[in-house]
Amino acid sequence: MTEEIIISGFGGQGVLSMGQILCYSGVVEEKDVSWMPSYGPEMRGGTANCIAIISDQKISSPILTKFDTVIALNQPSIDKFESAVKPGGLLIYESSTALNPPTRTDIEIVPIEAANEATKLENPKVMNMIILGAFLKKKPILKFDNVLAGLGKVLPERYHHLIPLNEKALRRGMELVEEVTA
Amino acid sequence: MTEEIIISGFGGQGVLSMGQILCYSGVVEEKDVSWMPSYGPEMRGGTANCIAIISDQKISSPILTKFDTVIALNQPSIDKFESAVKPGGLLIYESSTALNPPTRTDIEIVPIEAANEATKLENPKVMNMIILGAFLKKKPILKFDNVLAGLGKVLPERYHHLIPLNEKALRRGMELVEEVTA
Amino acid sequence: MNEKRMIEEEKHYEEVIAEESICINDNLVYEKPDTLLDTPMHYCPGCGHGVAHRLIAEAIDELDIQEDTIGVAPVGCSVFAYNYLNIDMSEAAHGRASAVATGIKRVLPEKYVFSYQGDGDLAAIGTGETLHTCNRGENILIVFINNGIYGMTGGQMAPTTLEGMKSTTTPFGRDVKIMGNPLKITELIAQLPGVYYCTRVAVNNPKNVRRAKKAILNGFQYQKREKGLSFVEIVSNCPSNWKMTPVESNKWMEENMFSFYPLGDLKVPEKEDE
Amino acid sequence: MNEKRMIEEEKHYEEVIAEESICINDNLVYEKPDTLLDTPMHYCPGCGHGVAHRLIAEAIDELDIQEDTIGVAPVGCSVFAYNYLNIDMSEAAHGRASAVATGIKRVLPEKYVFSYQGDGDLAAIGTGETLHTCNRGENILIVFINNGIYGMTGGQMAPTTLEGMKSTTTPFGRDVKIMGNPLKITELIAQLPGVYYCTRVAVNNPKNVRRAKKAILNGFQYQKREKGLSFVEIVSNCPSNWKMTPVESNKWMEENMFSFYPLGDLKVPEKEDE
Amino acid sequence: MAKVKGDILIDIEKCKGCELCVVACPQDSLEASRKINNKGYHYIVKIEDNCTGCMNCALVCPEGIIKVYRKVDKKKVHLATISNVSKDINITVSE
Amino acid sequence: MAKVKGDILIDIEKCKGCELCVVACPQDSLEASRKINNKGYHYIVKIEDNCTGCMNCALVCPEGIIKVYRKVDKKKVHLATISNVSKDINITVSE
Amino acid sequence: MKKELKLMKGNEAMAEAAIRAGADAYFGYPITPQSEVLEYLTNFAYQKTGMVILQAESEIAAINMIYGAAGAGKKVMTSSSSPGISLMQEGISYIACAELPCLLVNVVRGGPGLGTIQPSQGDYYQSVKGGGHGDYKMIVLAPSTVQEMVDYVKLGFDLAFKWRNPVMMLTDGALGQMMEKVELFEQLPRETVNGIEKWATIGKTKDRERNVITSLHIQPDKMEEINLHLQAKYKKIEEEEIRFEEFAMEDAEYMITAFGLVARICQKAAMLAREKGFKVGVFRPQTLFPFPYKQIDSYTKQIKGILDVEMNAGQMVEDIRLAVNGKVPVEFHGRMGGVVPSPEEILEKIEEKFVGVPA
Amino acid sequence: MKKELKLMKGNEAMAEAAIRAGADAYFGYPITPQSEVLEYLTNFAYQKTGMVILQAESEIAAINMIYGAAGAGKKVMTSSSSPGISLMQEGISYIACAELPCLLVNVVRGGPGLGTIQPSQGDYYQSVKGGGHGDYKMIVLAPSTVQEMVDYVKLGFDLAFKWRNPVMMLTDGALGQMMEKVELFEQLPRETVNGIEKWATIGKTKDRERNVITSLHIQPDKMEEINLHLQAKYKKIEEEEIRFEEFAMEDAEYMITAFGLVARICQKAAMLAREKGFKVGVFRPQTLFPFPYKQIDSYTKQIKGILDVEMNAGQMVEDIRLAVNGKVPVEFHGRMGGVVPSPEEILEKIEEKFVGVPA
Ligand SMILES: Cc1ncc(C[n+]2csc(CCOP(=O)(O)OP(=O)(O)O)c2C)c(N)n1
Ligand SMILES: Cc1ncc(C[n+]2csc(CCOP(=O)(O)OP(=O)(O)O)c2C)c(N)n1
Ligand code: SF4
Ligand code: SF4
Ligand code: SF4
Ligand code: SF4
Ligand code: SF4
Ligand code: SF4
Ligand SMILES: [Mg+2]
Ligand SMILES: [Mg+2]
Repeated sequence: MTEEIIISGFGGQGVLSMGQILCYSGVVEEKDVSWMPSYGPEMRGGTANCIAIISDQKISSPILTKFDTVIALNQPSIDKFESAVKPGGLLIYESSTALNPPTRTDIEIVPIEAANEATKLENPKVMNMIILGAFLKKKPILKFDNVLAGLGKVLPERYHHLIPLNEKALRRGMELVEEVTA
Repeated sequence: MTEEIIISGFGGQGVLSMGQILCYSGVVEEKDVSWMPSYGPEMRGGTANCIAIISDQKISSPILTKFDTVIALNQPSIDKFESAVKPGGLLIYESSTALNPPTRTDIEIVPIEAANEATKLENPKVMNMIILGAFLKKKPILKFDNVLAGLGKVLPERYHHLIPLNEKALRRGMELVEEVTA
Repeated sequence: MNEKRMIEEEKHYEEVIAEESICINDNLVYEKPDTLLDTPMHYCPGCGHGVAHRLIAEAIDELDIQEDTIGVAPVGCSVFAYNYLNIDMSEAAHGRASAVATGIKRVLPEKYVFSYQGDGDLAAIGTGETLHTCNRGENILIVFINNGIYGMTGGQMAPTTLEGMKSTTTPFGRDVKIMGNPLKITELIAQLPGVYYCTRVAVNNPKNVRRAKKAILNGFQYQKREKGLSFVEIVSNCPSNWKMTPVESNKWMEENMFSFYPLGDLKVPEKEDE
Repeated sequence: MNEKRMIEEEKHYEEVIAEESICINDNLVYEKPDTLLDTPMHYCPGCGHGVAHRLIAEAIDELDIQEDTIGVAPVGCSVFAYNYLNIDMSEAAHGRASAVATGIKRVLPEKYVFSYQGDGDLAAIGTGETLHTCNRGENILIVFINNGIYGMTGGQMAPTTLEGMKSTTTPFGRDVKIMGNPLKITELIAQLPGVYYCTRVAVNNPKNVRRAKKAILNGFQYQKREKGLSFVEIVSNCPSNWKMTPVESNKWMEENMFSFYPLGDLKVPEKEDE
Repeated sequence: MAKVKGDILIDIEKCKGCELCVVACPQDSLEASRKINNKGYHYIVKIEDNCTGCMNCALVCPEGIIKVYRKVDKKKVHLATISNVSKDINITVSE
Repeated sequence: MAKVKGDILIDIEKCKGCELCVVACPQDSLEASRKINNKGYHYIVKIEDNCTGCMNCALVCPEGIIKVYRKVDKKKVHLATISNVSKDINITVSE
Repeated sequence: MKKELKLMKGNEAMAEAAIRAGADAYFGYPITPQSEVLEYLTNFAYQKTGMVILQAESEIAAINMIYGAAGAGKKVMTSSSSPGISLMQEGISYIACAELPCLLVNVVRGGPGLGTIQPSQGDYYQSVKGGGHGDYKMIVLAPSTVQEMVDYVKLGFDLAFKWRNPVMMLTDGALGQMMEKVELFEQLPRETVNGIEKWATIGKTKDRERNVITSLHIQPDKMEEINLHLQAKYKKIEEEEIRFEEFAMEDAEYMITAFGLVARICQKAAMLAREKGFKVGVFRPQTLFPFPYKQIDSYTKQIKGILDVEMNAGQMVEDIRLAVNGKVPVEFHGRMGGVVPSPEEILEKIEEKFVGVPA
Repeated sequence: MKKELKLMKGNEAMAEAAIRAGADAYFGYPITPQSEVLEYLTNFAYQKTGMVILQAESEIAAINMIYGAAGAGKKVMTSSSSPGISLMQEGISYIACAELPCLLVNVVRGGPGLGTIQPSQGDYYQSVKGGGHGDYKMIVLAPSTVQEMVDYVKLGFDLAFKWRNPVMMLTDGALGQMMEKVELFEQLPRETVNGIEKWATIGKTKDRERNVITSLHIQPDKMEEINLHLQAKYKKIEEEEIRFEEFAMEDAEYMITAFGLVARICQKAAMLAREKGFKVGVFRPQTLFPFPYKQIDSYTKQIKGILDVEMNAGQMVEDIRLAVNGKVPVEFHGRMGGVVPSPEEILEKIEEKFVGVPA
């Protein structure tokens, strides 16, 4: 198994942590992992993305241009990375804010109203966790428990009281996939 | 004509100027010239030498290990450069202070009691000019007038009143050669 | 621009023009100076760099010296200053802005030259250049933005970081035993005979902004009169790396920075000199 | 050694022992310290560097810290200081001696560390390192030889060259309009909180030599008590590049240097501190 | 006495919502909008109509995006009243 | 009263003839020799026998080559006189 | 014993490795993309081992603090990125000449000038040929994984002391910023390396001559002696310390040469190429000095051509050419200014340069 | 008109040439063996042409003053020697990236470290391959006579402005200190070079956009563009600016390659060799970048071998090897640390390396 993913969105949406959680979980499962951020000069704001690779084999290039999965949290990310999904691959995107949804037909496209759902969970910050849940439902490459372990590693200790909320968000994401793809 | 000379002595004895005078004179005669000092770290004292080349042709290497003429103003210079005279070449040395005179037989050796003579001229500083005169007598490669012109270039203007004294020393050197080689 | 946004905006402009407006040119009492370009600045919200830039532009406009002014930008958050000021400008290597300014001024003595530098740039890596430029009394203006931190690189300790202040390289607060005391470089510079004018200002409230503006104006004017070096320190904030809101950061600055870096003139021309 | 010389010398020694001599060990009241090696020094006749070296060696001997002292030599005439002092020493790149000393002291905090630097080294190229080392209050001693010139490279202007003073790069005398005023770096350094002790001495006469010795002793003693940085400026001569005899050079120094660089303490520990 | 009336225009797309203007305004005329602009910032809006045109907000604004207008409502002289229109129209001129 | 008598030894081969010691000597005991040493310098010699061992010369010597000796000629007590030798010998001890 | 596996950023992993290698001191100045090294160390190092951490006032101060502390026989390290490393060139030349062991890290960014903060390999020449003045060599290690960044910290210190020579780890912004799984070695004690008392400035004991650290030898023949000694040492290093990695080279008909992170991208490209029927392998020098000239040359009988790929305008490619000395064609593909090549574009280059010759 | 012939020291001749070339400014810091440049200028320059002369507080200040003044479109120059040039590496990288014309002189001394003050060629790599970070090139001129030092000052300024590129004159302590006869060109006026208003910071007039001097391009693709532009420029320079000198090459069977002063010593050696019956010639690159690869390669059919001679451990020899690409054997003879080879020892090397093959 090798899963090559790019996660993209605004700075502050938590795209970097999403990739890190996947990679931490991968480490727990003794897989090879690689996390590569795109880093920019701005202190605040701007767009951000990261490439996460989880594999049973040794990973060669940590930098890729084609992905098994693209996760897009805003419109510019959809525009930029739709074409980067490998044929037959997966594109998950945040759909409550997207105005121009992706159009490819040779890939699986999963819209998730994560922003709206996050508001319902009364914490817009967990939007990313909802999407991550959706991804994990679509591609159960990692055990849910290990993902929670990964979450624990990425969240600084002082925020560990938020783990239950994040778990809830992850699970909500998983449900949503079933709803949309049902 | 190509004359390759090394002039060596204590710092302060004026070896560098001797070479420069020869080269200036060479320029006046439209010859090619090259003057290469050995420069060291010490501010005062220590030994110094320079290589002067005067030639009708274009000069290639300004750095040489064998010379047509060696001019040695002190014992260490005799010791160091006696062997650097080309076979058949010329070695002129200051003999009033030298304890171990040179011994080669395949070259011409000219001892000049320049220090003593300089004292007689009441200016120990012109010792170098006496030797230079001797050299020019032995190897009249440059016209005397041009040498005087060269002297005028090397001496800073404020010392130009000393030119007659220096001329006298040069001439005395020429005489001395006749005396020794007579 | 997406559709949703356009709709929102239209609403806003409608609001604005809903009632009889006095917003006509005749009534205009303040707008950004011409020399400040329209390009949106890359600074974080509330960062003092923006105000400082504007004041320089205002001074240039007021003295009508846009064609004759050359600026030097440092390496620091203000590295892109040349994107905002509509004058010829040179970026300089980290810490070397005053040397670059010296180079320019010496060959173009009739031009106005200023450098704009952060505290890391001017008081750490650039200490030597700063001190010697000031000591030579180069006839330039140095604008020094002291925000007590390395802004651009993400909040490391600067020479001016206060005792006990946290930064990414003093995670437990600046320990003066290890890192030394915060450096009052302006106090040192004021003592050099080559320095004609030396002052410390801030841009945290309208009154201070006006004073800061005056200081910069002074700097250019003394330069015109070939008086030597003018040095204007602007005590400033870095909300992002101080990890505060802009409003909090200004408050923190007033409470903590001003006591160590007191505002006011450090060296002013004697009367007959002016 | 040539024969003539040997004969002369013998004569001299004969002269010396001609009459009943008191030159026996019991009567010895002064000789060069042990830590000063016998190697003849490369300095020009009458150069102050030699005395300064000897005083450091005397201080080391008196405090019995030869095994625990590490010196840092600069690039300047004193680059070969390590040839004369019988202690572990490190040569440093031009201007960086205080950074090198910092590196040593931080990893060997229990050792005595000093740097020895000329005015070009310390106050021109090394300004940044000097100021920041002092500001950090590194627990070291800096000995600063101010001879107002670049000795080693043949007499170019130093930051400390006096107004109007000629050098090979100010052939018409230092013009402060072009080159700025001579820099009183010691006055600046004295103000840094990290600096515990700061004084200016000279070695031109026996009284001053004694004072200079005391200053160096102080520096090492404060270091022992972990007080922070001690800075000892020695105003010195450079007969060769000033183009004077040694005796003239000392006179010139007294008449010209001392008025601009007045001897005396710039910062001394408060009583309770000592 | 002349009445001073002020107003401001903020280039809201460039506003970064730092709220320094809000704090600087002696009239408490300003507040962050609940809406965000294109860059995602809660831009500033005037919430009171009591602006005096004192320029404080503009002076502290790091983005230099506030234009300030001020009008001194000078004493007006009544010229005429035109009646017989849907509503009376008063015509005045400033001194 | 005790009489102080001093002397110095100069390592003349290392002397550079700077004459700083000459100037420093309050007794004017020193002078440059007309002779030169191996390095070509006019080294220093003691020309008067009035040295007090004050160390001034040694303190200012850049080469650190002056050793200073000092002897306090303390009051001497007469022990005995041995006669009948070619010349009388007086034996004294210091206090 | 359980392996200690962690997911770490390259920069932080290097910092942690330095602590664990028992490093005595780090002196450095912040610069993107490597400031995390100093930041991590200020958080953890002193508490864990008493390691000295000092933020210097500049890179020049930092390298000279390194000179001082390395001269005192301690295990010391600095890190910076391209412009900062340029400022250190004088200091490095001094360190190399005085034969001081230390570990220098260059997390390269796009140049020249202030450039970008994105990854680059534009400083190969500077590190390998000598950015400072005079004839000297650093041992240059080029990791391609975060794991190697960790391992090379330890290796770097070992080599530095074995040869009394500065060691440069030449890495880049991407490796510094990316996270990978790393296996950390156990904490080593901070202890004095054997033999340093013979040369280090630690205080002259009565039983030995004083130690002097210097690079000044004013007599040319003495200075030549020093140089001959250095050259002889470098020759020995070339004999003993060459390290490299081969990927699918057994049956390769074409060889890609690359160092650092790029080599991994090339491995992916080689895999893609093999899917298309081109027998492509990758040769990756892990030590840039000493350079595996012979090892590369030994493939000239087997392969038809070489494509050298770098994130620069072509620097290591000269060493590849020197290695094969005209025996096989050497082509070059480079990206600059912080742009990272993709596996696909490398594949394209292979096809373009060696077209029509599938295996 | 009568030629103006003078006997001058290399360093002073350069200084005089700078004045005569109409240079606007010199910024520099003293260092042996080149301090005479600044000394000469402080004596004569301002009085003669109003040229600005400033002794900087350090080499780093000097190179950044150069950056500022060159950015203002003026003809500016600095000079230093090896350690000082190392300190300038960051600045040089900035200057190259911002495409600023200026003349830098390195009067090389023996390294590494503080080394000696005697002549050396140990900084070839640094000047030619890039001592600073990133991919950039200086035009590197290597004079072998005092006359060329004079001529290359003028040529250097011309090339600098023609290509908007820093030009480095790579010379050495011996050339700097020796005196030769020079023919000085006439005093040129100090005048503004055409076209600088398009890029220089001279004050933004109303009729144009502002000029910005920078080397920062935070977007990698933009930075790559800058790099591609630079590389294209360098390629053009390689096409147009190669300069070299041949000595007795017509019938040569063996070629000595050497640059700078050493080439003249090699000429003498070639003459000695010919006396012994070896047909030896000398090829001397006058531009080290651009390097005469093709010109050297063109001799591979004629000659049997090359002896490269340098005052270093072997630096240019790599470019010679790259030029001939294995076609003829390339041998090397080098002296280091300030030692200058003699004609006799070079002759010996020729015999030793190519023994038993007299013409
Ligand atoms: C030679 C060099 N060293 C370090 C850096 C990294 N660097 C960029 S800006 C900066 C400090 C910025 O701080 P400051 O000068 O205070 O400006 P601010 O961003 O706070 O306005 C540093 C260390 C660099 N670009 N070049
Ligand atoms: C980087 C560098 N720049 C310049 C020099 C040349 N240099 C050697 S010593 C010196 C100045 C010496 O003057 P100072 O520090 O005053 O010491 P002094 O010789 O007067 O005791 C200079 C400029 C150098 N060696 N290295
Ligand atoms: S990081 Fe700090 S200094 Fe830089 S722009 Fe942001 S707030 Fe301003
Ligand atoms: S040059 Fe000057 S400082 Fe140097 S040794 Fe001679 S007198 Fe002393
Ligand atoms: S101009 Fe004055 S009153 Fe009006 S909004 Fe601004 S600060 Fe408030
Ligand atoms: S000060 Fe300017 S940028 Fe900040 S909130 Fe007000 S208008 Fe917006
Ligand atoms: S010890 Fe005193 S009295 Fe004796 S020679 Fe020296 S200075 Fe003169
Ligand atoms: S002070 Fe010392 S070196 Fe100078 S003359 Fe006297 S004894 Fe000689
Ligand atoms: Mg700052
Ligand atoms: Mg000095």
